[in-house]
Amino acid sequence: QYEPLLAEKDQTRVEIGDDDDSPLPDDLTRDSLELPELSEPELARHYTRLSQMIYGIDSGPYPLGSCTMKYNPKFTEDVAALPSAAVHPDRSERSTQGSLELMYRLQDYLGRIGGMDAVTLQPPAGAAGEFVGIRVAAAYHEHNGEGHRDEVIIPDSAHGTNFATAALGGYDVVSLPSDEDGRVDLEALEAALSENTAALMLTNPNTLGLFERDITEIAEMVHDVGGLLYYDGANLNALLGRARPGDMGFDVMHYNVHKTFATPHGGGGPGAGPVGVVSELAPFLPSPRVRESEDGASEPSYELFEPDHTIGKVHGFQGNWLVLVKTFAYIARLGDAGLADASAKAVLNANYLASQIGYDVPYEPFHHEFVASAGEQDAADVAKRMLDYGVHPPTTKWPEIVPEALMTEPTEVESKATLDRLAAAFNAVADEADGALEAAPNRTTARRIDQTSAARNPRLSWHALEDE
Amino acid sequence: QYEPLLAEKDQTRVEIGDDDDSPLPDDLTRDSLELPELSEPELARHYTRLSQMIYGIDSGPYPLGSCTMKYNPKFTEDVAALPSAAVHPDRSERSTQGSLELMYRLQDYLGRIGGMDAVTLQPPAGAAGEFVGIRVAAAYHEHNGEGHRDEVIIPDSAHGTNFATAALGGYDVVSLPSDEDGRVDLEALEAALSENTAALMLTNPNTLGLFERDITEIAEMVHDVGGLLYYDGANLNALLGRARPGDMGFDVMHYNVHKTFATPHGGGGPGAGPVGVVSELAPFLPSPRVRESEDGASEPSYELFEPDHTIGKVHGFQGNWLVLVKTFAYIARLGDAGLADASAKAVLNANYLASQIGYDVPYEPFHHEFVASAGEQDAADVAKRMLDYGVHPPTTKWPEIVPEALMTEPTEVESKATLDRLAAAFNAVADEADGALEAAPNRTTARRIDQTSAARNPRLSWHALEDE
Amino acid sequence: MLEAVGAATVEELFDIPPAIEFDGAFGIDARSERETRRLVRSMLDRNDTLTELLGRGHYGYYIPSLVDHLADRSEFLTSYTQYQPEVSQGFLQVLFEYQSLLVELTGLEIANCSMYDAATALGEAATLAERVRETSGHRVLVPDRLLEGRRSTLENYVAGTDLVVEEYPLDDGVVDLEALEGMVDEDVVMLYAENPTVRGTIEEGLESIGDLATAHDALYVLGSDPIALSLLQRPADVGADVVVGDASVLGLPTSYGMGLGLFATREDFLRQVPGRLVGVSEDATDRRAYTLTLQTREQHIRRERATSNICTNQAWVALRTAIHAASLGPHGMVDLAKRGVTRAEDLAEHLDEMTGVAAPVHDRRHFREFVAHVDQPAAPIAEDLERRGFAVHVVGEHEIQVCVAGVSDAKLERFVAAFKEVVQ
Amino acid sequence: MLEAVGAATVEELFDIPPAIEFDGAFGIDARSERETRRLVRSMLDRNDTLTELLGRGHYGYYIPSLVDHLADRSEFLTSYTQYQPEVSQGFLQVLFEYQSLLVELTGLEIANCSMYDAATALGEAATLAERVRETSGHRVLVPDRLLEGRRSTLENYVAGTDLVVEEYPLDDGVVDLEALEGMVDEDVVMLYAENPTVRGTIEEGLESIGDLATAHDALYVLGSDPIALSLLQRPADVGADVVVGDASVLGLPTSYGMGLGLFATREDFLRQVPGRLVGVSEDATDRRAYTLTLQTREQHIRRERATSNICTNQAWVALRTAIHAASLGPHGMVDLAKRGVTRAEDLAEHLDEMTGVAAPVHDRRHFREFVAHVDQPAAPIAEDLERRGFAVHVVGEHEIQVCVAGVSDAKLERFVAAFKEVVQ
Repeated sequence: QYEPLLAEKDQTRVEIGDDDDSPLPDDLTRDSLELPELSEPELARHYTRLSQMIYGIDSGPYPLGSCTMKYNPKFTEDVAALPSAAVHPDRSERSTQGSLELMYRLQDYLGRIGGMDAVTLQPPAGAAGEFVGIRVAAAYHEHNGEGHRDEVIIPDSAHGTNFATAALGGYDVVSLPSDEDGRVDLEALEAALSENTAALMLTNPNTLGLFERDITEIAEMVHDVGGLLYYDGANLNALLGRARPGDMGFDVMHYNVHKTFATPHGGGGPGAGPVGVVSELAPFLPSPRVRESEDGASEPSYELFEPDHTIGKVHGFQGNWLVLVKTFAYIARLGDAGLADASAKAVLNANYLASQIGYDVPYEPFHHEFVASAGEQDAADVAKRMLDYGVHPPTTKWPEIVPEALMTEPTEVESKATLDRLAAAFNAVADEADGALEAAPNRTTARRIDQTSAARNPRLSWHALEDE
Repeated sequence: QYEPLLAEKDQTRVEIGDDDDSPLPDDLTRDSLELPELSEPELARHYTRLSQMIYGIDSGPYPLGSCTMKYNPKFTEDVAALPSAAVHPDRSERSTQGSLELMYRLQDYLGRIGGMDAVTLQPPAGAAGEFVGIRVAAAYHEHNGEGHRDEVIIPDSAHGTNFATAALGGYDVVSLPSDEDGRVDLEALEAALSENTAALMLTNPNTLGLFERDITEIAEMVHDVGGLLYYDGANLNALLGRARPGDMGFDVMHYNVHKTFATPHGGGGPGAGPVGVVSELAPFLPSPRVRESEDGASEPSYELFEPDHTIGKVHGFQGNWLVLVKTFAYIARLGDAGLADASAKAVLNANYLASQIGYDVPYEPFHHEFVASAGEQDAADVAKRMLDYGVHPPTTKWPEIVPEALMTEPTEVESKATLDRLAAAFNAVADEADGALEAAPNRTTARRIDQTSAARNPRLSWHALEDE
Repeated sequence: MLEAVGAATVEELFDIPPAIEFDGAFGIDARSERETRRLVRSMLDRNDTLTELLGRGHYGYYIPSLVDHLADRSEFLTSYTQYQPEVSQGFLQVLFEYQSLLVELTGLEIANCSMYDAATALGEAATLAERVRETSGHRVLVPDRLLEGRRSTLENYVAGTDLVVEEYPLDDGVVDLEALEGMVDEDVVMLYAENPTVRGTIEEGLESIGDLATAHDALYVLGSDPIALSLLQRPADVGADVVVGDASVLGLPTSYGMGLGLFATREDFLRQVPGRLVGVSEDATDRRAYTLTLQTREQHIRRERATSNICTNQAWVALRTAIHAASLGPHGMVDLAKRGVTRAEDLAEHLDEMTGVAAPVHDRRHFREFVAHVDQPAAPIAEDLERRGFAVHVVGEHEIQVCVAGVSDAKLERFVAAFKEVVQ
Repeated sequence: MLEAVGAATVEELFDIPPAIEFDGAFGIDARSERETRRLVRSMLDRNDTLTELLGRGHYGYYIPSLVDHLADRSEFLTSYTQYQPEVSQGFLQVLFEYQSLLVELTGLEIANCSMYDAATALGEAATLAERVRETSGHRVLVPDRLLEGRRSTLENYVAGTDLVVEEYPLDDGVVDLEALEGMVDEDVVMLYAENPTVRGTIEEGLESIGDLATAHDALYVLGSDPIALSLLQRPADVGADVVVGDASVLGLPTSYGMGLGLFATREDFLRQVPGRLVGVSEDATDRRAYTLTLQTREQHIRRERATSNICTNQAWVALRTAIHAASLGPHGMVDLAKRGVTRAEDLAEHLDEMTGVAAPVHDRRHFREFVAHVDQPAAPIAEDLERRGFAVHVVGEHEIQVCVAGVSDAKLERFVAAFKEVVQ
């Protein structure tokens, strides 16, 4: 069952420089390179075996709250694999009209979906999208002579990336507590806002799945002190076709394409985190963006352009292009009705699942996700034990407002039969003793893994193992 | 672990004819159709899970003697998936020059490899190739006024298809015993041959892996009585680039492309069984074949033609075309050196593996495969137990000349490390008691399956299970 | 390794008499993977890109991307026939589900898990007829317009028997019942009909043909395919004993004739069925398990007394067909079939409006394809259409056959426009 | 399901104030899967098919078919970040092997399991420099010809710090050591150089640059890629503290700028490394097991004190790179690198023979690409070449840059012929 490392199967050292056929003098080359040298069948078996030790969305439900793991329609892989999608970033605009058109139309789609006036596709992931948002906000304030604004307000239940991004952008983070209903505490917000406020970063529905009902008021409050309102798109899938960040008063937002539009997560990327802004912020977006060109040809043609006060780039070129192709294809397939249907099913599925499990769900009415409490049980242990029932567990121990949180998001793709299977797993674990939970998992490739040992004695390459 | 049937997940009945939108009168339609109706995610999980319950060549060694399971280079899948490969069989010749050229060149390659003068690509599998061979022989004899020949001679160690094919062709089978060295008994052959002999079907190396050293003499004997010599290509991979059936005196042969050229077996097909013949038999080959046309264009062009005395067709069109594309690509990749290297490694690997296992190998010198004897153990039990060691077992209980036969063919693709692992599995099982063997397998998806019950109470569809 | 086997060179291990040794010079160049791909691609690029309105057994239905992605999983693609069922449960279950699909479609109790294609399935039906015949008869009746590939393959399959193949007439696109009645006697062991017919018409006399066959103890063999069977009369309901056809209308693109032989029959013939059968059994822990069964019918056990010589069949294609059918679901299959009727009718109407064209020529209901009469000679029209990017069949001096399956509405529109230009 | 949740309609479950409700009318049409594929294909077909001799960070090396087939296995493609390592061992092992590959290539002890691309990796290197700096310095030195995407991204990454980016000159294609020496002082916290340089030259003064950095307590950051690293000087041997670059030269085709940020560094900076790290541990049965480790550096735990804001990275691209590297093996990688030298030299020689062309302009050793001087204005030449099917870089009024990576010999021959025609 255990699969040896490639290096445990073979290590071949190639000496360089001492043979006749090196085209370079020795002082410009390395001495040798030692890596595994294996045949195609050996490699096929290696990676096939490794793949079989992975739980993917095609293995079963994956109800990671906030992370949002949806089934990825297979056809989007086919369009991203088209040879015509593989072009060099430095190709001329006239020879890449296809790529430009797709980007133009995707910018347009996303603008409509978010209610935003302008969109950049450049950020290669959600966190990079946040960074663009923060940099755009900074540039906007700077441009308006408000460079003194040095605070970003973030609810305490927000994603870690919000905090890290604000810090990377050079901002001081002002943490905002939730009220007893699990939403933004307006009084606390009032107290936090000041002439130093650059922005408030918000997710809506929030990480408890609750809609921030006071969003219009919140927007007014932030705008009144001259701040900007940032929308973290992690939960946009709950609102597709039913409400738009732009209509709620948000000035800038990012889209998580894997969460909202079902591009595959790839075990940790590549993602894409396009950013939409209201028109006042459009001049600050990263460069280049795509627009229709006015060359008067019969077919519309497209060109790259640099926004007037652009912040420049946050990626070498245009981010994760192949992911953008999949995103476009996904949206074009679903259309208005399909998008609205996705949010309907996502919300129905979350509510149905919550109704079927024994764990307490303290906050409601939730939308696409809910946070149950494991109560006396350790949420992390609950997760490990759920693995034994052949399903993936929810996100655990977060947000901290719910003790021993089980943050659960089944998404719209699951059938009732699968939800029932998932509920059965929750309920089986709920009835078990701590001992059973602590001993879990038992039916997985690896049993419970010692995290402390990994961190205390870091072995980060096969070279490090050789010394043992 | 158990995956329910699709029909256990859903059954949806569609009524036909009682609704407004049926375009046909009721008496031309069925009443209803009841089948599972499942979403794409549900189907993806179903088939992904099922695939994980299958041992394939990418899972590990697959040393099925005579069946020959090689690793299939992935790139051949890509060429077969080219949209330009997907053309309708009734397209005009001028619009399918690409397909015709590929077939022409593959006919040529195969002719060179087998030492044959003419090749048909039509047979969709090895057994169909045998059938073409037998039908061509019959047509040839008929054409020469020798229609009375009604016997086909086949060694008792031959593949079952040889017997079944001869019978399907209307021939009486004359079974030929092996001599004590495991080869054709020349005296028995002499006795079997007569003016009624239509053909002798032979595999070389034979199923024991032994080369029929007397092949030239055998050919003379068969030809002397006016019979034809048929080469079963199952073991041609042992001779690639080292000997050719045509040079040995064979008149007609089939090629097993999955055995000799590593096209994937697909869990039981599609295969391809091209047939090569000497020039005297070419006029009888199936129709159509491909030849260069003489239209004097700058680029060579190709056309279909009907051989003068063709037996007609054994398949609706040209057999398993996509498999032929893979075959062509495989041969074009390897070239002369690669083909000869394949047979070298196949023979070396078989000999090495045999040298590492404890079971007795009574007949030698073998080439690409050997037949060990499980001795006091039951060969079928040995096979089941080997599954527990994570490798696929050899072919068992055949040929019967070796008691409790373990017919083993590692093929050229296995590395020494894998052969050692395979040998370790053989040797571990060799040391075990019958009880352990009879209880095996224990580490597989299903434990030992009751064959008798399956045959005694045949349940061949989910409909049959509903009655239970 | 050489040391372990006690040889100095690999050559020593070969036991080939010098007289027949070959030097290995086939004259085939080796190429890199990249060059090989380029070679094949450039060769196949010589196939023109045409919109195919061809049909007649091979159809270009859209295949959902899911089918490729799942069927290409290497466990499916690279496994062997399931002789070790304990490590092949996944494939066996797929084949069992494929059999179940055919059982539902045909209404017959048994379907094997594949023959090569429709032609060979028809041939195997004839040998089945020979094995189970209750009379001393030897006549096999087939329609006079039977596709040449099927007819010729059938002839080869019966060549080793005393059966003879004879033709009965199709009249105005369907079986000429009167003529057929005059031909059937006790000497007939098998009667073959198709629905839809080769000319795209929906056969109206299926039950009468069945009655004729039954009355004379002949095996009633029906040719069809999974899409047609989703909508048209269920074979079991018209008395069919065997259903054959090409199941690869689902799961395969038009692949230059590659197919998937559908073979279903009545339970009575269980022990005489050709090809592989997957059945249900139990494993040592009494859990349901699948396995190849009734293997004593097969060549590797029964040798010359086997029910067929087939060994490797089309398992992976059956997998593709099963996945395609599953992703359509019953509604999708019925809808696809219905559109085969309405879209063919629509196209015929459009062609019929043109001067010098009459379509369809048969005053029948059509499925997916039909024959049009053209006043001008048909062959030059077809050539002209080909130059404009459309492939159609010439089936008579003044007859063209066209098929709508898999052709988008936009392309059909362009076809109508091209046709109009050509006949004007 | 609605019944179970006690709602009459799904709409009841939404808690959206009426004032901001949206009617769902985006104006986006739904399409079938087939139509969607057709739409995207027809759109992308507007990209001309050109032979790309572009390079400068993105290369069209041939990717073995094996890479696609394995990386497309859905377990890899559809799994999440490995927060539950017990059901993610396969992916963790791949990432561990990817890290090991980079450790071998760079000679540094630590590599993370990816950043987005070379530009963001460079940005992260600067924030690392800020965190680990031993002086109060704030200058970051980069070459004056740095690719705009890298330069601009770096500027954004340091915008929230007090670091400033300054340029030092490349002279005749490589670092102007004398000028650099004049610029480096105690205020420099990071010195960035590339090998090969953006103009394709192989840097000759790597060790001297490293000495300069070390002498002034500046972080020595080197930009390169896995193919170049297979042959050129090993970063550890020239004193590099950090190696960044685009590892997707292996594993990805030119994908309109999509990349894979390579990030390796010295063990000293273990707790300050940005991005994900996979380490080895043991499970409850004491068997080796892999897991994400040192997560306390990361944003989901450390929030605003994290070493980076990166969360989702490029794991699946790293998988592709790892498989591509494994299928080349060390011989294949070194050979590919060597051919990058010799084939560039050959092409330069062919261009140099033409009247009005001097190539390469730098009297240096080149890797994979080089700059050619053309007497005529460069831009029209490039446009003319594009019309003939070849894409090249214009890097100066009379300078064209070309790259041989991934271009077949046959195509290079045709390129030389086309170039000749164009400049004549």
